[in-house]
Amino acid sequence: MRNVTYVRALNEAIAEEMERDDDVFLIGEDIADCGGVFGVTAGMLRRFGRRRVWQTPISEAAFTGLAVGAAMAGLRPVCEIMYVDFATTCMDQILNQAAKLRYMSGGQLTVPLVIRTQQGGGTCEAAQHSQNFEAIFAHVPGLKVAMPATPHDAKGLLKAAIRDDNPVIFLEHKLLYETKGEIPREEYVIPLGEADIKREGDQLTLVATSRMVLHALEAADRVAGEVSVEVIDPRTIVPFDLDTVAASVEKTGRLLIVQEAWQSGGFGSEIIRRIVDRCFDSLKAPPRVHGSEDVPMPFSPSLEARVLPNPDSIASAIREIVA
Amino acid sequence: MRNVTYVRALNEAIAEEMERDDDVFLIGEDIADCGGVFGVTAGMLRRFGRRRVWQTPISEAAFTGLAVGAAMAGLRPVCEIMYVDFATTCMDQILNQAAKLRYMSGGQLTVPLVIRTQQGGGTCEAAQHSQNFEAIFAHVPGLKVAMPATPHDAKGLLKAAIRDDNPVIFLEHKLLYETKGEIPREEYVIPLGEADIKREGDQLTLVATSRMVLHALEAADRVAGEVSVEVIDPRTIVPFDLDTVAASVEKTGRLLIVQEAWQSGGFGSEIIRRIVDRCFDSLKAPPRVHGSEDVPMPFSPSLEARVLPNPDSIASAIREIVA
Amino acid sequence: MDIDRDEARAMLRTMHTIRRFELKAQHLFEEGLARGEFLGALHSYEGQEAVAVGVCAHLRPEDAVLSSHRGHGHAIAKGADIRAMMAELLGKVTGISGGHGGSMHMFDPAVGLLGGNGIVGGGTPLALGPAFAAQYRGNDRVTACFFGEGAAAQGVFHESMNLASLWQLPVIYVCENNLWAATTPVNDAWPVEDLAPRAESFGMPGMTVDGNDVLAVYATAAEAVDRARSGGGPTLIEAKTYRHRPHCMVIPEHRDESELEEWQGRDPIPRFESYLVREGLMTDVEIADLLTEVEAELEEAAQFARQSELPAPDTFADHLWA
Amino acid sequence: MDIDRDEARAMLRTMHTIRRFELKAQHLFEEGLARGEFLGALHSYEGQEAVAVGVCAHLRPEDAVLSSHRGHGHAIAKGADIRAMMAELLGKVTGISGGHGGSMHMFDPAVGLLGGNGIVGGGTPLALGPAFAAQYRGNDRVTACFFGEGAAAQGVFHESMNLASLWQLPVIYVCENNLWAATTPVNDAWPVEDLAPRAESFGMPGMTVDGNDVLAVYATAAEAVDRARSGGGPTLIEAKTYRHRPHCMVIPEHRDESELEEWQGRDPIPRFESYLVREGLMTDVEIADLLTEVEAELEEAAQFARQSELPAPDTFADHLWA
Ligand SMILES: Cc1ncc(C[n+]2csc(CCOP(=O)(O)OP(=O)(O)O)c2C)c(N)n1
Ligand SMILES: Cc1ncc(C[n+]2csc(CCOP(=O)(O)OP(=O)(O)O)c2C)c(N)n1
Ligand SMILES: [Mg+2]
Ligand SMILES: [Mg+2]
Repeated sequence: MRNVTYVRALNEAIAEEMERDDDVFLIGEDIADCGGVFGVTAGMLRRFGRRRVWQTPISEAAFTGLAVGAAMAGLRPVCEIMYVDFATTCMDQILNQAAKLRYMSGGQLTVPLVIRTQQGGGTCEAAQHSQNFEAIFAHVPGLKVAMPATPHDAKGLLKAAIRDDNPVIFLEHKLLYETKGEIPREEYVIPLGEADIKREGDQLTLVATSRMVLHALEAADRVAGEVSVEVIDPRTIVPFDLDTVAASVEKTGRLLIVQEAWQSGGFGSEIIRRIVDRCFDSLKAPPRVHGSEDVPMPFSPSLEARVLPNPDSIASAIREIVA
Repeated sequence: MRNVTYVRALNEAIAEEMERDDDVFLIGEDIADCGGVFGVTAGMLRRFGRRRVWQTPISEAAFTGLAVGAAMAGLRPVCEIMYVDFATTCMDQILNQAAKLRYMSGGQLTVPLVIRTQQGGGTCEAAQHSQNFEAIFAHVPGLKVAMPATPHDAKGLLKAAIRDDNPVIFLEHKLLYETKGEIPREEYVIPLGEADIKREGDQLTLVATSRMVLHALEAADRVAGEVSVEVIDPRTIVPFDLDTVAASVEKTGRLLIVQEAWQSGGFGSEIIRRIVDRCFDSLKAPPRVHGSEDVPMPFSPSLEARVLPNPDSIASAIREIVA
Repeated sequence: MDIDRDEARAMLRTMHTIRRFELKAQHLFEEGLARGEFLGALHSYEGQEAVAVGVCAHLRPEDAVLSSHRGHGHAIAKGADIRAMMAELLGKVTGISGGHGGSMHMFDPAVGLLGGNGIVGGGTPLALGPAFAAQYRGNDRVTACFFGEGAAAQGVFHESMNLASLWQLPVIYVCENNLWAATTPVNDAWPVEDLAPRAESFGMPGMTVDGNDVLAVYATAAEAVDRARSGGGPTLIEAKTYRHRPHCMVIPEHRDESELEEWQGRDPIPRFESYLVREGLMTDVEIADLLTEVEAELEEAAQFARQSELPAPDTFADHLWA
Repeated sequence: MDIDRDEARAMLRTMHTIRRFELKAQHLFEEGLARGEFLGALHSYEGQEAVAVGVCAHLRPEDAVLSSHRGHGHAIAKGADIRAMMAELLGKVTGISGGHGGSMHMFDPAVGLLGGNGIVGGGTPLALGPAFAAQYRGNDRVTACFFGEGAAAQGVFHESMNLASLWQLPVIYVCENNLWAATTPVNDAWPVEDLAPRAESFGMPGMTVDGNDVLAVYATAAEAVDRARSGGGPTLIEAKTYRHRPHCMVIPEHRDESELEEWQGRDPIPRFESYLVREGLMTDVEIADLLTEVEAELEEAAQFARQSELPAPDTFADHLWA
């Protein structure tokens, strides 16, 4: 095993897949010369040359559309949208085109496309640079949605996403890039659709995504003497590994979902829908979502800290459910 | 009372509000000369003149942005996006700008904007003309979301939306325009955020939105001998009248939500989250969502009919919950 | 521009096929209505045949076409099978998109047809993709993208021109200015007369052509396609034309009768026929025979469509995932 | 173009205020970092002062400005309070947006500042709104919209030009071409040299100006603002300029030292000062005094910002709904 950062893990995944398959190319803003504003594509230009690394003008709709079209034509684009917030400028390309082309063509086309972007708050970048849109992508059929929380998952899932023949929305988190974790020395791929039990427990099932997995684990530690928490990271929300979560809820009888997305209408609500349907008789307490407060992200550090879930607020949410 | 169509009710609401307030103006594609492709703005040009009825080029981002900016400057735009599917081309204006400007400005600006559009399937218009996006709008704080099902509600809510100082996404349904219903002769306004109990019952609470209200009522009729169904139409999903729905669920112990949006990740899942949290001990059976199948809308009539909820499938869903 | 006899005949045949296809499509649609079935939006290409045919005459099967909501003409000109197209209009399982697409979403990658689009302007960035792929793979394939003058107001079209020009992609943007976008006249949408200067402002050649003159389109497209194929980058062509039918089957006509009549006087098909006869490339009899042939083919296609089966309802989830 | 002494002084003062504001802002940001606090993205306007000042000199408080992510200069030139701006940078409750906005989202409708924008190009369609409102209400207010050359690749900017020209809206689009968009040089984003022809292709006047020459900007803007105010419709101005600082505080510099040095030689402030002294409009001593004054004002503003309170956490929901 090696101890690497999340950004490094992503970088390795991209390099390995580019090495492996000449059809893989990169496209996005500021990705070549400086390696992306978060450094995910650092070194790619030097290693693979201009033919495979395309730094674009600020035209998300055009270059995402190009990527969709190139995928239709058989290439395997890895397209970076700098912040998920900017995906609002190319939603047609994502929701109406990429997600639907295969279906509308009666299966004649495939769209082996990865759209990488990063989301989340915690950096005082305010309302237009801190959003979490996974629920939007997950609602529209035809898109797979990955949200890795650790370097290990980031690398393995990104490799799977690049090899997948469907469009995959790959959601990184700006505050995870510098976090570290172990990854195998040898090559590995993590199939899309397999949850990972990050911590075992038997009194409450805590499903968390992206950066919230880290907070959830910390919260689980804090309450360890009082409540035995099982922390599950679905890793991809489309496909969603309901079996693993349901098995856990059947054991614990309690469910808390922690998402950084807004409390209302997030994917957590969808998990509740599915679990309530499947595990109704096992539930000892109402399953809950703990997400961000339902406001645009305020700039001020004092407000931002209040709006985001954190280990303390998660611990309280755990205690409330068990109480 | 008068018996009018849904499209007529909307038309009256617009005319009355334009009459009442010179700051109200209309903007959108094909809305002037032909009165909108669904006829909602028919006659407005003749009645109010070019100054107040602006037919635009096909530039959703620019004219929606114009409407947002005009609202900031004190006007009250009523902006039509022909199909909700096309809102993907102006999501920045809706989600990042309209929804957030008031908050980001610390309350200095108001955005008294109505975005009218229509959604839904059932007309063989296929994947890019049949979507239901209410869950997307409802997830992003700062937008109110209305989904009237009857001519009465359409008129009263649209008048309220135009008078509201916040951005309101007003979602009509293409197959409701020609439906008829009673409306008062005198002026009336329906406050945003009040659910309407469309049918009383005591064994199952059925929450339905938009066109699904009609199907739900029909299904309730069909099962009338077996199950007493209470049909509630929230009418707006932001704000959402949880009190009315919760009171019903406390009475019936059973909840079914029928939405035309995709089964997964729709607003129905959010209703389940809230009701489970509030009424856990009253629930006699797992609350469920019955939505469209999770696929892009197929063109073929045989497939489209299978994908959409209908009175039969709703009746089955009712029976299953009660069983 | 000179054109040989076989090519000329083939072009006329395709023009007639398109026109007859639209008539049959309309007929099928009305048959449906009479049975109480509504089969979505149907946008007739009648009147604009010279554009698709003049451009696609230069394309090979491996070249790509991105089309629009008004796409039957592009599909036929690109070589798509009219029986499968007709079946698609009725949502049959034998349809060109298996009934999943319908009129606005005809796909046939085998002949390079990468789809119609229900989103106005939606094809303009997608077209960059196959053009990029050709450059990436070092082959000489080109991509043509058709859209209306209404679509030319969409932002993404401009982003796409910018990228095409910047990266010298082998794409030909063909704007069919038929003077109307649904019920909006071009003068209510364009503050200018011509689109070519727009292309030039992105450093890309812009050409204007009489879109009702198939030979003029053919000549203009030859230049653009040659440029793209030989690595010379993108071109924008604005073809001035007119649609003979209302915007779609469900929106009533809103234009002046006289405008339509005037344009019918410039109908590209009789114009081309006169030329062919005048130049001795075809005789009236040959033309009449051709028409009979085309008509028979289309009647057969319509029968095929009528007799094909609808997809089984429970197959709705097919083709969602690869 | 002639300019009177008072106006000239006021312009110089504003240019210095902007520059000193940016230095203070950077300082506050670094103070924060030293305490382990990260205060979001901070985009310095240093080097571009002539653009905001030359344009806004023609604007009245009731005229509107739509700004960008690099917006401090526009805000100050439009008359926003620097104490409140400084407090906003620290997210204080006394901030110009109550701490809800931060560097990219400064709002002060009382002086016509309708906001910065975190979305590149995001202001371009919004700017149509107040311009439309002026036309609707029949007053002579104008709207100016500032954005970078990077933003000029965004589709919505083109849609906005089209609409502005079509409806002859009183809006002035000011593209600040500072040669870089984050780490992307303009040559990797524009296939052309100038933006003015783009405007012309929409039937709108396009002008190019030396953005480091405040008098040139002033003269160009005079024409554009006059045109807009008198009902003559929109104008695009491309101002060629340069930013002295890295893209933002967190992205390291990536440009050649020599390029920066060359442009520092064209620094708009010393250039304007030389002119003022040469023309006898100000003396060196007067300039030095002005600078001392500005510096004191900014130090006071920084103190105010430091000493102000953060919003109480539980006020986070304030201002969501009207
Ligand atoms: C983004 C978007 N906006 C609006 C529409 C509705 N619509 C369909 S066709 C059309 C007119 C298109 O005009 P044009 O581009 O000139 O093509 P034409 O119909 O004349 O061939 C409109 C407004 C749409 N499909 N997509
Ligand atoms: C839609 C969108 N895409 C990308 C970004 C990220 N971004 C912020 S500033 C910037 C560069 C902008 O360049 P330019 O418009 O030239 O303005 P400048 O920074 O030079 O003032 C980029 C890419 C963004 N904020 N919004
Ligand atoms: Mg047209
Ligand atoms: Mg720049």
